[in-house]
Amino acid sequence: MAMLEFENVDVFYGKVQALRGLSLRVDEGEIVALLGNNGAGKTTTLSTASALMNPHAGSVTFDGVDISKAKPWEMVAAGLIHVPEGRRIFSTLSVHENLLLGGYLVKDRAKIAERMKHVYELLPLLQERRAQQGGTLSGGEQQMLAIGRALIAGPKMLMLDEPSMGLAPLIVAQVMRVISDIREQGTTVLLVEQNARAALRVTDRAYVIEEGATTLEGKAADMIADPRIIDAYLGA
Amino acid sequence: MTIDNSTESIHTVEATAKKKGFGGWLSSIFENKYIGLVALVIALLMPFLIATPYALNIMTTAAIFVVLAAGLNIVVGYCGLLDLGYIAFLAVGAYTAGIIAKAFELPVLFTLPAVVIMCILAGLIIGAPTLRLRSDYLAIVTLGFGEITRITANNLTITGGPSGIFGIPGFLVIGDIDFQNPVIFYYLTVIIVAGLVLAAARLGKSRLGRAWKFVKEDEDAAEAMGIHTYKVKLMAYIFGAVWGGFGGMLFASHLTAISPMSFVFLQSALVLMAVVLGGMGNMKGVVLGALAISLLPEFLRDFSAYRYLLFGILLVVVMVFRPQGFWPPRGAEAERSKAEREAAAFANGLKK
Amino acid sequence: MDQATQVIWDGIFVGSFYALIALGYSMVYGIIKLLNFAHGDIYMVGAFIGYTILTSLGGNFQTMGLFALIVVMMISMLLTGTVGLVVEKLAYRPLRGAPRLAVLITAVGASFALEYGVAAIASPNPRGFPVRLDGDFVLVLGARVTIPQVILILIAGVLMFALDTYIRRTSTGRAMRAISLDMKGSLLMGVNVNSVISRTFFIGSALAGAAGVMAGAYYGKIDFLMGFIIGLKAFTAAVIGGIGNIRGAMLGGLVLGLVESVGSQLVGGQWRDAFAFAVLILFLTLRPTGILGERVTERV
Amino acid sequence: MSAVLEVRDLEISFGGVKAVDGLTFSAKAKEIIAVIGPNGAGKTSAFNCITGFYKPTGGSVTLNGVDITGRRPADIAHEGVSRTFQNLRLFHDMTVLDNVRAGMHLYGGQNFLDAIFHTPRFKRSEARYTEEAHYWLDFVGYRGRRGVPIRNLSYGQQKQVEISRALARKSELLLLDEPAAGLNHSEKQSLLELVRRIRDLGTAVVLIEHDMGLVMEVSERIVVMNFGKEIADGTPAEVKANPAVIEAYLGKDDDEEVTANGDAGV
Repeated sequence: MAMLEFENVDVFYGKVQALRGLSLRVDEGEIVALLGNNGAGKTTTLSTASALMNPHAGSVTFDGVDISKAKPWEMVAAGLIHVPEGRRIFSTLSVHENLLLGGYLVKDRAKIAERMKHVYELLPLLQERRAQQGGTLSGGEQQMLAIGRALIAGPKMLMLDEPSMGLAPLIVAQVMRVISDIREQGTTVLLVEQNARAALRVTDRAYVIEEGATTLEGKAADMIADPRIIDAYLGA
Repeated sequence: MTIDNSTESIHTVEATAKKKGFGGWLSSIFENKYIGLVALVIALLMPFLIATPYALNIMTTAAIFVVLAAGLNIVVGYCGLLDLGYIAFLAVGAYTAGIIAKAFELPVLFTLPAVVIMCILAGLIIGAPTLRLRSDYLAIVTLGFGEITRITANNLTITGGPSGIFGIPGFLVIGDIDFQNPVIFYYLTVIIVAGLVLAAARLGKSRLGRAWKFVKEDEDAAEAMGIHTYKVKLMAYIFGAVWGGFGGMLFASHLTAISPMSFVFLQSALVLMAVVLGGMGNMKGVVLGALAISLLPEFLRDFSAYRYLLFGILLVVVMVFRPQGFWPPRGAEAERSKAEREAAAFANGLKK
Repeated sequence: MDQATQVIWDGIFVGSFYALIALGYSMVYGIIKLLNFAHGDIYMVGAFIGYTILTSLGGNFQTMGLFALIVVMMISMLLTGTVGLVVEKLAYRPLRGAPRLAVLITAVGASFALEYGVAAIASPNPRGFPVRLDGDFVLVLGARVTIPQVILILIAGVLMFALDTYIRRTSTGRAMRAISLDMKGSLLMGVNVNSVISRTFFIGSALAGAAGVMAGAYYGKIDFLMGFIIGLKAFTAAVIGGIGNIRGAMLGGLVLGLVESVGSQLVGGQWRDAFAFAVLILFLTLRPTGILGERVTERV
Repeated sequence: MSAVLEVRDLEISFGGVKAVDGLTFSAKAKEIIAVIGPNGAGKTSAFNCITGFYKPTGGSVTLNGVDITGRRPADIAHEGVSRTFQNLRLFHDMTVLDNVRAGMHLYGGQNFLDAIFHTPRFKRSEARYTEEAHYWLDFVGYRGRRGVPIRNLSYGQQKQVEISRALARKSELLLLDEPAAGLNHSEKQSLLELVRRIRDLGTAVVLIEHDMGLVMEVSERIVVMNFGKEIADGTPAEVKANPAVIEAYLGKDDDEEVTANGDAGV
């Protein structure tokens, strides 16, 4: 069953068209990668799904519900959590407060406590740093915090925008591992990555976006061997 | 240059005319090269239509208001620096003219060099320390300077304290012609103001004027082009100050008496309103805005209690629905419309 | 010595007014970087609302003095808060994401509309406030300290303490801090940014409203322009403390009150306002981050 | 030929994090240098240091032997550095021609009195600005209208205008920050050719670019950055074969430590 579905979606920034009839589909339980160059429309796709932007044309549905006029907080409430590019950690808030903000819409305190415990288990370093200001964490730790924060919201689906950006290869591997773990636990994942190789290793399927539309789609295992992909995104 | 620009204006006028119907037709009239000249001729003919002392007084005041709006337009419209204490320059000009003319029993015209120098100094004093500040801080600081100027005038003996200066000598007497005669003074004011408006408009279309607009739009990009943004902003301030000073000189000799009450924040706000309503950056629009702000109250006497309330609401409404003013500079028609702002990056979720 | 303590006490008293108003300025600025020029006028509206309630409730109620005042203050806070909310919704929200210049001009317009709106409704002449708090005084270290002064300072203190706790401890407070750091990030946390901003305006305006009623009762006279200068001073206080910083606003209010009080003692009361602006300009040019503000490195 | 631009041990940190950490490279006249690296590697920070938007915390930048380290952007522009920005920094409310005229600000040729009185000097200089603006627009192959505000232009056209504006400066060094981002294939091809023609003007060109195909084809030397550090500097062929570069940026085929089922260890 489709969790997130884009059909012929157009999105504009002012007069600049960012998505041109983009279509894609992420099924429940899947982990899908979105590949493409800078400016191809990957981030716009995620922003449209999380309702930071609304499409001008086409339909976007999440969990069977049309979300083309939704508000961002409604998407969070519906369980679609977007971990943005650059992590957007609240720098002067403590790690713990950052996590609490992830649960902003969760009214049930017991649930928050339980998820908090889960996140601290999954990412023990956050527990060590819980009183520290978010901005003082290293890039990798901030990425973990961003993911942890998203988990407190209790996502049905997680969208991650370039989680490996600016991280050392070793840390990238750790982040990818955490993402795999999250998926193992039943959360659907949409992953935007510039590091195509790392992304294709952890995902089931992938789309390639060029100039605001998906141009290729396939199983990750096939894509990694596709000469067109190798040429454009993986390098020789 | 000439060939190219004329084709440009034809294109734009055509395009707007087609798109906007009546409004486009109206704006094509306004875009006409000779509209300024026509306006001047109308202004010069006015005394033949109404020459009551009351009407002349109001028209002279309106003309002085136009020069203030033109000066503030340099600062706010061209350079994008919000000055909420602009009236201080009117005060500096008026007091300089008044004090010197009275002390030396000189015709006010002869105080011109002193007025210009004092205004340049005032521009430097206010601008130099503050122009590196962020725009909103700058607004408040200029407001503070405006108030300090008024308070100072209110408390010094040389400025006559709260009662101000009165009995300022006339503007000039040549033989039998006393420029203080209301009709002659009106003509004098109109000519000086027209000259200053034209000069300001021409500045706006020069290298310096473009630099102001570059700074207004994107300071970083302007710096990268080799524009010393700080100096350029300071220049805008100084020009604005000098224009204000001219206004002050005319103001002092028009009224022959000045007091701190004339330089309250309300006045700064009214000048700003003229600039904003007319269309920041477009001299023609600003002149129209100034005339509207200064003359409308005369027609709306019955509503005088609500006058400023309406002005306030109008300011908000204009910013929300037509931030470029009623008559924006050519080529600034579309983008800052409400619809487009709404489309701006992550703006969704921030409205309604 | 007596004179010195008097000056200091006066400074603290006036400063606590400034602090109450500065809080609203600072909160709004901190969260959406909007210089709410109309904030001083909200304080004025508060005073007028208090005046209206007191006059309409009549003499018997007024004789209850302090009690009446506190009741009226609470009602005024609610109403003034609502006025702030409406101003935000009508004037500022449609301009979110618009250039700074446009927003500032809007704020000037809103300020105008409030001032002259009140002038049009309630007439531009000053009004005498029906309840006065002049009361007896006691000498503390040589300063004349009146009971109402002490009570007003206490009320201001309680309100500020409550606000500080609200911002530090509750989830809305946390959301406010988050928005001030990163609005987009907050949206992605599911924060309904608009409703939090509305709440901020409500709280800030309510505090200003409380200050308005207090000022009416203390000075005994209100007029439609009373918010202009005090708004500027509140902004100055906010800047001194570090704009956007709640505790900074309180500190800034007290510092400004003291500086003014001492300054006008030294150079004469007629320079009082000029003195405050000079302090503002000095701070903005020399230490724009204020006493408690943090230095931020801005990236291109 | 001696170098136009010399960057030595350039360093900049933000709040303790080194965005650029020891970058050294040089560019000669008529040379095209590419700076590549993952997002966040410090390329744009390096550009901002060179052009004065950031004050480097260490190292030096010299232009034709003149030390320009840490000077204001406008001063550096005066010395002969011109740049474009990653996210197009044009003056949106102004016309195409006015934007290109911005590049000519340093020509001078008129003062405010000339402007107020429309002296012959003023008219001459304005005519020259206009003529040259057209010249540079032609040079980059701009085909759109020129009297309209920037925001009516397509993205590709805006990119062209930004490059014309930078060229109008006639500076010896041109820094292009991701000139190909957002361009389609044919636009990229003309960009490639344009960069070469700019080089032929005698300008040293340094560009940041992600499009590897373009970079490999156009540049004479490539500087590779990762985590603020410079990991390689050489010809395209050398860089392609450099193991460190493959590891950090281009990626290699045989690192199997992360797999889809997540069972491989870290």
